[in-house]
Amino acid sequence: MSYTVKLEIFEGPLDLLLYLIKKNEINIYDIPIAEITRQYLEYIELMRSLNLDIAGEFLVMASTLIYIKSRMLLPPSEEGEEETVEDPRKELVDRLLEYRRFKEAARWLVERPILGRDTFARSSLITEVEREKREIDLEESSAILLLEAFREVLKRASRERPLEITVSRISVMERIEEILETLSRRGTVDFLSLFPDRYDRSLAVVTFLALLELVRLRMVSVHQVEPFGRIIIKGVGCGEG
Amino acid sequence: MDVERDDLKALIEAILLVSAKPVTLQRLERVIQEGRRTIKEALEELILEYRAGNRGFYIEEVAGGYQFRTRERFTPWLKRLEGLKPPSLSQAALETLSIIAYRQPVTRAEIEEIRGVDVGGVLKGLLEKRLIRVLGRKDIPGRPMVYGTTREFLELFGLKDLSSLPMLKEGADEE
Amino acid sequence: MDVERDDLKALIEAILLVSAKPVTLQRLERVIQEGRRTIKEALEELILEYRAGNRGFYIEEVAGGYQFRTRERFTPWLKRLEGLKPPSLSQAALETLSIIAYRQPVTRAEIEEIRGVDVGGVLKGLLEKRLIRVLGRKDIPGRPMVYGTTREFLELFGLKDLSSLPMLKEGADEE
Repeated sequence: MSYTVKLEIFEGPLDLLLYLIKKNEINIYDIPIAEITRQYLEYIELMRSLNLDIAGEFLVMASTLIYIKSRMLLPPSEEGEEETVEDPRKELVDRLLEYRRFKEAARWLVERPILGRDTFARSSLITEVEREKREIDLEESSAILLLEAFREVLKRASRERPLEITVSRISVMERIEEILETLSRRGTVDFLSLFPDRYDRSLAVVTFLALLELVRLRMVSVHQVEPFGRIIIKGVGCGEG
Repeated sequence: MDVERDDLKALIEAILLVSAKPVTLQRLERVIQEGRRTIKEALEELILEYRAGNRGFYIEEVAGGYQFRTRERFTPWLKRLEGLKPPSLSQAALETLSIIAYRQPVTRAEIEEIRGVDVGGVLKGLLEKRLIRVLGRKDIPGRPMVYGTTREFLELFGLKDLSSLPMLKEGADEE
Repeated sequence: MDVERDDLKALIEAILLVSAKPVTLQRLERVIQEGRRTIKEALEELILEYRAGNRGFYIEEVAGGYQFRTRERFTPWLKRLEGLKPPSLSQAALETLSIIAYRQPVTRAEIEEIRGVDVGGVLKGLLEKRLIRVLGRKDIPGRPMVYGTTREFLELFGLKDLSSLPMLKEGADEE
């Protein structure tokens, strides 16, 4: 029978053999080795004529096939019973079966719902979001952090202007109300923006005391986006919650 | 009581959302600090709720943990999203991967015996993709490295664990 | 009709899940390929549903787009989750960490004296990983900050408390 090769890329000699077996509807346990060898060599010839690279493994298999073919042509050995004589094809058949099992396993794998092809999870880009959302744990240290920041404010104030005794024009309670009012309007407020007049030391003190009180009453929460970064005051119950 | 359970479910949802990787039960325990039974029960309720509702995603038990995964019927649309990198797996890579999955720990020579071809390049690619890893060395002459699959392998193929791989067909059956 | 609307909502959910960044309405349009009005309506229904239910996360309109955000009341647990992330610590970080663990409260200058190199970047990294924190300031000129280890540090290294740190060998450090 004339045989035309449909040129496919084979994963190796075993893959090619399995293809030939399937194509010819051959029983894998009873391979007509002469015919398969002929087709196999034809394929190699074709590859060669097309100047395709032929991996060494294909040539090794070719010689194996020829060897088996020659063994099959030999008359059964005279000594011993025929049953104990092993079929020269057995080793090859075992390899083909083994390889076929894994090809099937591979096919099973590729039919799975593959992540990134058939189904998606949160992408790896998520770390960026996590970073945005990351907030320093301020449960215990919020007062300290506030204090640090506050000290900065005061230091700047005293550095830039001689100390000045001013009478507080606004009480802590009033300042609390002001802050809450700002928060109810805007949800969050930048810590430093609560100290608009950097020279007004007494207002700064009042503001700071007001904030401490609000933290203590859990009416605001304090957030810092990154260490030493901006401090954000958030109204509890403002926005989502 | 019921509210607590609802809250627990919501908390698990939140944890699954922020986790890029599948979350194990142990991890949920450590984060939530409730008993395993309580968490497991809430989790299972949640899984059922997601499965029953007409939702865009569901909870998949995968790689020893739990993970939100989008429903397959939305894939055609989701593929239009920019920045998705579909996995690229060649036939050679798949075959090698399946041999490693079933035969681990396995040496390169053992894989090559089965596939009948050199697998050096394929192994390198799979290592780079973190689908396999070196488990150690085999105590035979030359002390060759032995390979095994990774958590990422399970994740990629949506496998709960290695025992979810189907049995290899033994011998005798052609189609 | 109603089914379609439901499906549209589920699709939007899936898109939001996969996208880490806020998804703009334009992007939804491009991916879904439905009219803006239809999408906007479905989206708004979805937002309300998430808001009404006792869910672990909700849809936030943010940065010109829409994004899943975990509910704030779960933040204390979710923070623990981050602390449980598989550690990536450089040798420099590890050394610095050990100095802080044994010598806390300790200033940056003291650490640098021991390690003999600048540790500014390392400290920043450790603070970001929340493995150390600022304990306060030392009452010496310049009032430098002093650092100590955190709860996350104990968790990461599986320590019950600081007294479970292995004893430092006195003297004979070199062998």
